Order: sequence, then C-alpha cells, then structure tokens
Amino acid sequence: MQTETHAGADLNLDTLLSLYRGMLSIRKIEEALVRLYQLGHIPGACHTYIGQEAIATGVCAHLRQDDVVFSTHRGHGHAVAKGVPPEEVIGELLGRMTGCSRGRGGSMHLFSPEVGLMGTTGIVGPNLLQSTGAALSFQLLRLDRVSVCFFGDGAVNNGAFHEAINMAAIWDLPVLFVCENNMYATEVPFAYATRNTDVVARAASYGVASQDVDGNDVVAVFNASAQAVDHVRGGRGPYLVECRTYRTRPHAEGMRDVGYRTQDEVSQWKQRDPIAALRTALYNDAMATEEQLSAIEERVTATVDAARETAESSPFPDPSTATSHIFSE
Amino acid sequence: MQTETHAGADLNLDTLLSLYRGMLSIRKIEEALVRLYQLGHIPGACHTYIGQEAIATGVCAHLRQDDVVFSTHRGHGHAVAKGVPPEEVIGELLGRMTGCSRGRGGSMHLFSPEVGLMGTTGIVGPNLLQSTGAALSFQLLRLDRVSVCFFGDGAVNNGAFHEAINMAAIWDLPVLFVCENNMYATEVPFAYATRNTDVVARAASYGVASQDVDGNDVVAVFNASAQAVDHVRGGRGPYLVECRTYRTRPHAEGMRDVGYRTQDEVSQWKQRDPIAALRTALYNDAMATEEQLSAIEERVTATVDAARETAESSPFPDPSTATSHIFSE
Amino acid sequence: MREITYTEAAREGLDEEMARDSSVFVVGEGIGKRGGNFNTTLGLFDKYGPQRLRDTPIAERGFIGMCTGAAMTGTRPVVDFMFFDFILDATGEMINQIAKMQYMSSGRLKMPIVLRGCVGVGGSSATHHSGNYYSFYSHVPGWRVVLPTTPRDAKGLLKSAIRSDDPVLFLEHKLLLNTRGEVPDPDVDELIPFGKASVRREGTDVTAVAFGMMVNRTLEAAETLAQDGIRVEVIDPRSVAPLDMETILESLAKTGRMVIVDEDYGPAGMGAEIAALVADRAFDELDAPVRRVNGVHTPIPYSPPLEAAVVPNRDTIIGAIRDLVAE
Amino acid sequence: MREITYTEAAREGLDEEMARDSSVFVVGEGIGKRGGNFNTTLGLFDKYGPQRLRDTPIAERGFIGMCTGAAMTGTRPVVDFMFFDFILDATGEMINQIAKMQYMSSGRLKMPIVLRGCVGVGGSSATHHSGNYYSFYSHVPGWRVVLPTTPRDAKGLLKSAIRSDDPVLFLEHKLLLNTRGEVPDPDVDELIPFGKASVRREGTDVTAVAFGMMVNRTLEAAETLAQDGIRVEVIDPRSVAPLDMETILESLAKTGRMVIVDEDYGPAGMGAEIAALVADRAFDELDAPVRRVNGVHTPIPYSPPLEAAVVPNRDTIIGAIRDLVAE
Ligand SMILES: Cc1ncc(C[n+]2csc(CCOP(=O)(O)OP(=O)(O)O)c2C)c(N)n1
Ligand SMILES: Cc1ncc(C[n+]2csc(CCOP(=O)(O)OP(=O)(O)O)c2C)c(N)n1
Ligand SMILES: [Mg+2]
Ligand SMILES: [Mg+2]
Repeated sequence: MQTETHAGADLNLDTLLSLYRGMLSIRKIEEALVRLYQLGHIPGACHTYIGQEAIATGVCAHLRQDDVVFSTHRGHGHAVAKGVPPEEVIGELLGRMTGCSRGRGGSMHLFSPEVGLMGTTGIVGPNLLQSTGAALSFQLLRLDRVSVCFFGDGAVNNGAFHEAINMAAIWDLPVLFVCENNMYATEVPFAYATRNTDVVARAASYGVASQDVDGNDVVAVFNASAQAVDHVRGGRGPYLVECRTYRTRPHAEGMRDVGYRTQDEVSQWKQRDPIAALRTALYNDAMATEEQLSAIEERVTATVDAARETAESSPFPDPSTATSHIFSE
Repeated sequence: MQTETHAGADLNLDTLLSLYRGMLSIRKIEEALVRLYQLGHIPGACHTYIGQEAIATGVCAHLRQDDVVFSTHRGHGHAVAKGVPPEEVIGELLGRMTGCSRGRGGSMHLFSPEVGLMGTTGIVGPNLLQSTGAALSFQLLRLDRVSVCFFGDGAVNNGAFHEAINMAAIWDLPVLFVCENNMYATEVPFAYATRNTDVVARAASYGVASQDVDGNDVVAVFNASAQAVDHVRGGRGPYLVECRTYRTRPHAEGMRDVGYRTQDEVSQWKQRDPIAALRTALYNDAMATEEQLSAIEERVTATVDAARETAESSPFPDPSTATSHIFSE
Repeated sequence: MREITYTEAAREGLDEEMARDSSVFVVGEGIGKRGGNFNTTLGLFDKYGPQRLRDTPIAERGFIGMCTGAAMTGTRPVVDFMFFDFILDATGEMINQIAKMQYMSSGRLKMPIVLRGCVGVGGSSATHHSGNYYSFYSHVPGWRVVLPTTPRDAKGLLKSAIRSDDPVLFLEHKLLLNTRGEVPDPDVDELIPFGKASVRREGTDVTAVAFGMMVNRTLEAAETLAQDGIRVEVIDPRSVAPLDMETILESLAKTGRMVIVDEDYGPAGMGAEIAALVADRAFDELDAPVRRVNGVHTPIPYSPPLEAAVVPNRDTIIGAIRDLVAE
Repeated sequence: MREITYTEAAREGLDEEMARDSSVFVVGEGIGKRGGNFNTTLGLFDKYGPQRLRDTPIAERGFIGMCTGAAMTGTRPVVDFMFFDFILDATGEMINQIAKMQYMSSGRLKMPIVLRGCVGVGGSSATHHSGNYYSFYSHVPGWRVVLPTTPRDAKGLLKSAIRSDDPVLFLEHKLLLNTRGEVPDPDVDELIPFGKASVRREGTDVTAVAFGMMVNRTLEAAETLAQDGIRVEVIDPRSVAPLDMETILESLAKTGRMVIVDEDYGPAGMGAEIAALVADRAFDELDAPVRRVNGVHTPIPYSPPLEAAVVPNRDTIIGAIRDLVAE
C-alpha cells in the first residue's frame, strides 16, 4: 500500500489547511511530550500518537462539540482533535492542576466533557461499550448527537468489541466505531492475534455498515468519515471505519522497540507520514506555497511551545484534594 | 424446514438403534425429572433437554471416554450421552450423595470427570473458554483427545464466545464447538439479540471451519459430527457445528411459558420430534419392527425407572462434609 | 398502611421514578415483555415501551459498560441483573469505570446508574446463583451499596438510588422477595437515605448488627431470647456503603456487647470491618469481644442439608448471643 | 548467598519449574519473544519455545477461562497478567469457576493454576494500573493468595505456587520488582510454604503486621523508632490466604499492641480481618486498641503529590506507632 494524499480532489483549501494544522498540532504536542518524557518530567506513562494523526483529525473534523469521543490509552491525538487545549493535555501529562483531568489522570485518563472528550482509558475495551451507551442516551433522548469510539486492533479480539458492536447493531445506535489498525498490540502482531485481520469484514458479520481506508491519508479519512458520520447522525445505525495505519514510535515512551518489527518496516511507514503527505500534496497541487505551509507550522510550533510553557509553570494539585469528587455530593 | 430423518442411507442398524436408545434414555430421564420436579422433589432448578436429544446423542457417539465435554445449564442430555449413569444424574438433581456431583451441584453443576464430563455451568459462557483450554492441554501434551463444547444461541452474543473461538482459531486447538441454536435465550429471541443469526457464518469470520445441520435429525447430526470430530482429532484445528433445534418445554420447569412464542410454533416443532422421527424412519425403511423398537423403549423405561428408584432411596449428603474439597489438601 | 410484597414495593418505586423522569430506563434479560425473572418490571413494558424496558443479549459486561456510557451522557440506567453472580463478568466495568468515573473526571461527569438484583443463599440455588459479594463494593471506593430488608425500605431506597447521581448497587436477598410489609401510599414519595441504619428492635443487653436476610433471622432470635430476659437491640444498617457507624456505636454504648450477623463470608467481610471499627473507636466500652456470625467459608452447595449447614439460622444466632451474654 | 533482584529470583523459580515439569506453561501479552512487560519471562522463550510461552490476544477473561480448562485436564498454566487491574475482567472466571472447581467436582478435579502479576501504587501508574484488590480473594473461599516481599520469598513462593494443585494468586508489588536480596543457589530447590508468616524484625513493644511494599516501609519505620527505644516486631504474613494468625497472635502475646499496615483500602480489608480476629481471640491481651494504617479510600490519582498523599509512608507509620505506644 502506498499513501498518496490527493489534496485537490474535492476539498476546499480551508478544509485542507485546517486538517494540516490539526495534524501538525497533534504532532508538535507529541514531540513536546516525548522531550518532556526524556527529560524525566512526565511521571507516568506516555503513549504517543505519532504517525496516526490523520485519523483523529479526519474523523473529528466532522464532529460537533456536543458529539462525544471515547478514546484509548493512545488518546492525546483524539483529545486535541476534539478540542482540548494543548496546555491542558500537556499539563495533564505533567500532573498539573491545570491538566484536563486536574492532574488526576495522566496520559491514559484524559477527560474534558466540556468539549465532548468523555475519557481515554487505561484498560483496553471499555471505551467500546461506553460509546455504545452514549449512543443509547442520544437515541433515548431523541438527539442527533453522534458518539465516536476510537480503538486499536488489539481491542478487536476482546469480548468488549463483540458485545458492543452487537448491541449497537441490534438497536441501531448512533455510534461510529473507528478502528485504528496499526498492526500491533504492544509487540503482538494483529496477524498473530486473529485469523481474520479484516475488521471491516468483521463489522459486516454483525450487520454493521463499514469501510476501510488508508489511515495515513487524511483526505481519505476525512471523506470516509463524512459518509460515516452522516450515516450515523442520520439515524441509520452504527458504522465502522477501519483505518490502516502505523505507529512509528515505540508502544510507549521508554520502552525498547526491537524484536517484533523490522527497521525496514518502520522506515517504510515513516515515508508515508500523513503530515508530510498532505504537505506534499498541497504543494504539488499548487494549492499552497511553501511559505504558507511553513507559516502554519511556525504558528503551530509557537502555540505548542507556549502551551508547554504554560503547563510547565502551572501548579501541582493540592494534596488535600486527593479525595474530592469520589461521589457527587 | 422439515425434519426428515433418513435412517438407511449410510448408517448400519446397530448404530441407528444405539442412537435411538441414546435419545430415548435422555428423554425418559428428563420426563422422570419433570415429574419429580412437579412433585416438589427437586429442590433447585431444572432445565430439560427435551426436543434437543439428537444433538448430544449424535455428537457424543463419536467421542472416546477420554474426550471431554463442557456443557451448559441445560446439560442433563450431555451428561447422559457422555456416559454418566442415569441414577447419578437423577440423584444429583435430588441432591443425593450418590449424585454425580455428590449433591453439591444440582442441575447446573454436573461433574463426572471419570467419563469426561467436565462440568455443566450455571453461568453462560465459561464452558466455551474451558473447552478451549482443555484443547490447549491436549495440544501441549500431544494427545489426540478431543474437547467438545455445547452451548446455546444465547452464548453467541457473549464475549466468551468471541474470545474462545478466536483463540481456538489462532492456535489450531482441537476443540469442537456445538451450538444448539434453539432460537431463544430464556424468552429473548436470537433474532432480537443479534443481526446475524447465522452461527456458521460467524465461525467462518474467525477462520473456523463449520457447518450447520438440522439438530432434530440425529442422523444428520451424527454425520456432521463424524466429519467434525475427524477434523478436530486429525489436528486440523477447531470446528463449529450449528444445530438448529427447539426446546419444547419452558426454559426451566416451573416457569411460565407464554408471550414470547406461539403455541403454533411449539406444536410444529413437536411434530419434528427427533426421537419420533428416527423411529418413523427405522420403521419406514423397514430396518426395525415396531416390536423391536417398543422393546428398546421398554428396556430404557425400566432402566430409568430403576435409576430413579435408586436415586430416590439414596441418602442425602452428610452436612459435616459441606466444606470438604475446597482445596486439594 | 397497606401491606405489599418486597418485589411489589420495589416495582412501585421503579414505576414512580420512571413516570417522574423520562431519562430513567431499564435493561436486562427478560425485563421487557416478560416482566423480569423476579417480576421486577411486570407491567412496566406496557406502560413505558421497549425503548425504556430493553431486553438485552446475555452480555453482562457489555450492557453494564454500555450503561456506564449512558449514565455519562444524560440518561439514568437501571440494570436489572437477576443474580449478582452473573455480573462478576462486569467487575472490570464496575471497579475501573463506574466507581472511578466521577473521580477521574474531577467531578465533571456524574454516574447515575443503578445495578439491582438478587443476592443470597436459599432455595438450593447452588454456587452460581447464591453469591453475596457486597463487601468488596464497600472495600473499594466509589459505590453506594444498599441491602434493603423490608418492602418499605426496598421502595424508598430504590427511589433514592434512581435519583442519586452516584452509582448504586441495590441488592435484594432472594428470600425476601415475597415477604410482605407495610408501605406508605403511592402518593407519599418517601425517599430513604443511604447511610442511615434502622433500629429494628430496641434492647439493652446486646447489640446485634445484621445484614439482609439475617435481619429477619436475628429478629426471630431476639424474640426467643426476650423470653429469657435477654434484650437484644437489632440494627439493620440498610446500606453497607456508606455504613452508619454512628447508630451502631450509640447502641453499643448502651449494651456493651456486640454480635454481627452476616450470611456473607467472614474473612475481610462487613463483620470484620465493624468489629475493627468498634475495637478502634469504642474499645473501652466493650464488655466482651465483638463476635461475628457468618456464613461458612465455602462455595455454596446445592443439596438442602448441605445448604442449610452453611448459613446462619435462628439457632446459630441464639447460641452466639447466649455465649456473648455469658462472657 | 548471592544477591539478585526480585524479578530475577521469580524468573529463576519459574525457569526451574518449567524445566522440572513439562506440563507447566505460561500465557500472557508479550511474555513470548519479548520476555514480558516486567521481564518476568526474559530468555525463557528461547529455552521453551512458543508453545510454552504463549503470547495472547488482549482477552483477559478469555485466556484465564481457557487456562481454567487447561488446569482441569493435565497441564499447569501460569498466567502472566501484568497488572491486577486488567484481570478484573476475568473476575467471573476467577470466582465462579477457578475458586469453585474443586468443590463443585467434589475434589475429583484439581485446579493447578497460577495467576501472577503486579499490584500496588507507585510511579504515577494512575487508577487503572495501581490496584491491589487482594482482600476480596481472601474473602471468598478457594484461592491461595501470596504477596512476597523479598527476592527469596518471590522465588520460593512461586515454586510452591506452580507445584500446588490449588489456584494461586501471586502478587508482586511494582515497587519491589527491582529490589535486591539474598537468594539461595539454584540447586537448592527451596519451597516456601503458604500460610507461614515471616518475622522480619523482632521487637517487644509493638507488633506491626505489614503487607507487600509496606513491609519495607515498616522496617524503615522500625529502624527509626529503635533509636527512640521503641522496639517494633515486624511481621510479613507473605500470604493473605491462608493467613498465619498463629504467628501474629504469638507476637501480640509478647507486645500487647498491634498496628496493621496495608497500602490497600481499609474498609473490609486485611487489616479489618486481623483486627477482628485479634479482638475475638486475644481480647484480654490487648493493652490498646488495634490500629490500622491504610491507603486512603480513594481511586488512585496520577500526579505525584496526589499519589504520595494516598499511600502510607515511613512517617505515617512512625506516627501511628508512636500514638499506639503512648496509649
Ligand atoms: C485489558 C487490558 N489488557 C492489557 C493492557 C495493556 N496494554 C495497554 S495498550 C496494549 C496494546 C493495545 O493495542 P491496540 O489496541 O492495538 O492499540 P495500540 O497500542 O496499537 O494503539 C496493551 C496490551 C491494558 N491496558 N488493558
Ligand atoms: C452470565 C449469565 N447471564 C444470565 C444467565 C441466566 N440465564 C440462564 S440460561 C439463559 C438463557 C440461555 O440461552 P441459550 O444459551 O440460548 O441456552 P438455552 O437455554 O436456549 O438452551 C439465561 C439468560 C446466566 N445463567 N448466566
Ligand atoms: Mg494496535
Ligand atoms: Mg437458546
């Protein structure tokens, strides 16, 4: 497979630049987090989304603020794409009071219900079920809101996938399942963990509409999601989009990254970088100049730098608040 | 669909009569249990297998004593077909010391590892996983034993199905999954609980070989299982047989049985009784005389009567043994 | 006051809350047209329809996880799970998600979910249909856990549970379902608060704290003991989380002796917690060691004589209280 | 004696048992070629191959249920589950099946299965990777639950666990994994029995019973207190089920005062059980109430200052012991 983003086909320049900006924001935030991790400033885990930015960006471009997203352990990108401010994501990983979970969660527990980020999860599976439940709420309340679940190939073999997609199907729930198939769960290849790596075909076996897409091509993801969100919001039941992609960094920062995939494989995928692909396409199709694109990059970098500084200068939470909000009262 | 058992086609008379005897034994035991239940002699639950006898009988005919069976809450038939003596099954439901679980289990916890009955379960699902594990043992120990799991349509939508069949597939484990699709889980129709009631197609979506069969035709079940057991014992991986069948009694004794299925549906299926069908076929194909068949019936009735009497006159367990065997020492 | 059964009372409470608030809905196996395995929803399907009385596949983890998401987004699910044993498959959702959701989101999400169903030993239900398991949900933070023992409490606590923005485990001992008792008229709208024990019988010699079905057994025992002049105060905490230690300690201050009667297992159970709290906070008021009467520490057997041997009964309780008084 | 790390010691034990008995095998995510998230199986894949070091899909309920079936049929599974939090999804299999299998089959089936992995708070692991949850497995019957705290105990208890015909939860506090300690030579084949506490420090003033990582913290506290002449006896029960009450009561007979230090939640936890047993069996030997020092009753937060605030530390323990001595 060869990622070749065709920029001009059907999207206008504003949209394309906004996708570019969106992906770049995620990338720059992740790069900042990698550096912070390496400096020892992130006390817990850090799973980056580097290489997969096209997916969150392309999908969330179709969401309203009152639509909801349920994400995974690899959720920084989804948070950012759904509208969580960069300083709140970085602040959360630094364990600060200003983090989107007030420092309680860290990388795998990002919450920002205000913008529809209903949580990332440290456990593989629950997001599939919860997103189905949000869709049930919307159906019961007769709202045209959409619930989106991002999940990895690793979750497909978990019972939660089976139970969630089946219930979504029988009740025609407005949930969009987005499988980010990056071919590995930690170091275990998807092709080892199942005899059927075709997630679209699996969706079909539950009676759920689906399509697959090059997950490194943001335009393709954007177009597929347009259709998918339309289907779901229109009350035609659940939909699954399988995005074939790759993470180019280790499973988590600080982990050894050898023995389960070849350097060659990694470099090949690096050449299909979704951000570079869009940039090249915009440039080749003469839709944007090098200067325009660099200007965007500079602005994004500046924003992320500022966000990092804000986060770094934010206070840690007060230990006396460690037990607040266990219950509603 | 019309059950029409073709007796003569390929099976010899001994086999056919043995299948007849097998089904009849289960039926007579169940009928005895129904009466005992109605008399108030069965203290706990009682889910009968009436109407589904062809399945356990047709499948277990191919099993060796060292093959293992994992069963469900509706497990009396599997126990009997795998070789648990009738008095031990009846004794168990009566809560007697001579029951196959020494009175500890009742209807949903039948154990007789001596003959390969590795348990029925009060919880829907675990048998799917455990049967896969037994198959793993056989693979690790390089034994040509076969592990069989009986499960209902209701279990198909449970995560255990998904996780079990997937693992069986990726490791080529010697397990035979037998789905007894009787169209209802308690009162919930299978067609309500999933958009895809084709269990054979679902097996295929995991890369597992499968076929479906008229579960009320013991010859068809016998033939399908012959192939299936051969496949599994031959080291060619797991296999799934879907048996389409019906329970003609309520979900459990004592339960109301209205509102979710029509009387008409029930009577139609009663006309497809697997035992009557075989009897008719044997008679029509002139393979057995009315007298031969009645003689078998009388012997089976006498055996079951005797078993019931033995069970009824057996002692209750000694309360002082209530806590033995929690641990191995 | 009129007398109705425990199940009728709880059903009335559910009905009232569903009428009051259209965001309340129920899921479970056979809770739709069928009206529930224990008649918990009988008649409600006709009133509220299949959207709000939703039969589910056999996917306990699935529908509890689903309802978690629903509770986060504006509706108020009631999960009718039949037997606690079945939802052990959903423990991950209950502990990692439901219990922690408000905390993880710094209070910006609420978790108005009720899980209701049976616990307890009885009727030869055997080991997959007799579980209690509530002590674990008092051990981990994040749950309200109620064990009503009278029809009136069942109704009032279920109404409180449904209105609560916190997750509630509403546990009904199977032997209580058909018991009858006085319940205020439907228009009374009585809410019974969590964490408020009920003194079911007053006494001055011994405090007996009992849970679930054991409240009834202990009341029987107290009645018998009264004939010998032993006056037992019987306390029904009604919720195990929060636990009303105030009422318990007040009673102890009066009696100086305490027995805790719990059908559930002893080790690291509710009795251990109360005994430890009493030892910690009222050490000097104890005239004798706190005693625990528990179910035997074993899987639950099926056969009636075995089953009877593993649950405390009136006589066991009487014996324990006599011994305690003699100390 | 040579010094090796906790993880190395446990791995050596696993290796020895795999060499001894070809029916022992390991399943888990990344325990094959990768050698385990915590290096628990490093190097063993090359020795024993993919059949006996079997990487699994992310299906905790599935592979634990599968191993249940394996343990019933002649093999001895070791499940390497990484974090206890993950196997909450398998609670149904653990409680309804594994714990009850020998009982349900009247002892005709054995259940030689080991579940091993991490527990505990530390390293900003946050609320989905910090769980303890062991008290529940002492509450329900059917499990052996061990919490080794030294490399030597890790090795000897893992070997016992693998040879046992009973199910064993082998729980490794994440902060202990890289600690070092003396371990006998490989040829010694030392088995450490379940239910035998280890007196880690002798003392006459206070008995401190500590679990897991808290053993180390309590030893530090005892060292400091010794400078003030307070002699603390530190007991590490090593297994929470069975629990060695004999050793604990013997110590109490000597000291008359007891504190229980457990990072796990207080309510209905191990400390409650010990306090209740002590109150029941040694009421007259107590010179002061039994005190419990526990982790704060809250989901575990991520941020370092919050995380530090919810776990007992040396100073908390010192404070509690000083108070107890003063009573
Ligand atoms: C229930 C559970 N089991 C195991 C883990 C440990 N774990 C965290 S991420 C991960 C791999 C997930 O793979 P995938 O879903 O493909 O997502 P990816 O990391 O590739 O984005 C595993 C095994 C977990 N968090 N939860
Ligand atoms: C986990 C779990 N949930 C619910 C139940 C209650 N229950 C017992 S049997 C049954 C229906 C099973 O249906 P199916 O698998 O089709 O088997 P059938 O009864 O039709 O033979 C249900 C819901 C249970 N035993 N276990
Ligand atoms: Mg992946
Ligand atoms: Mg069925």
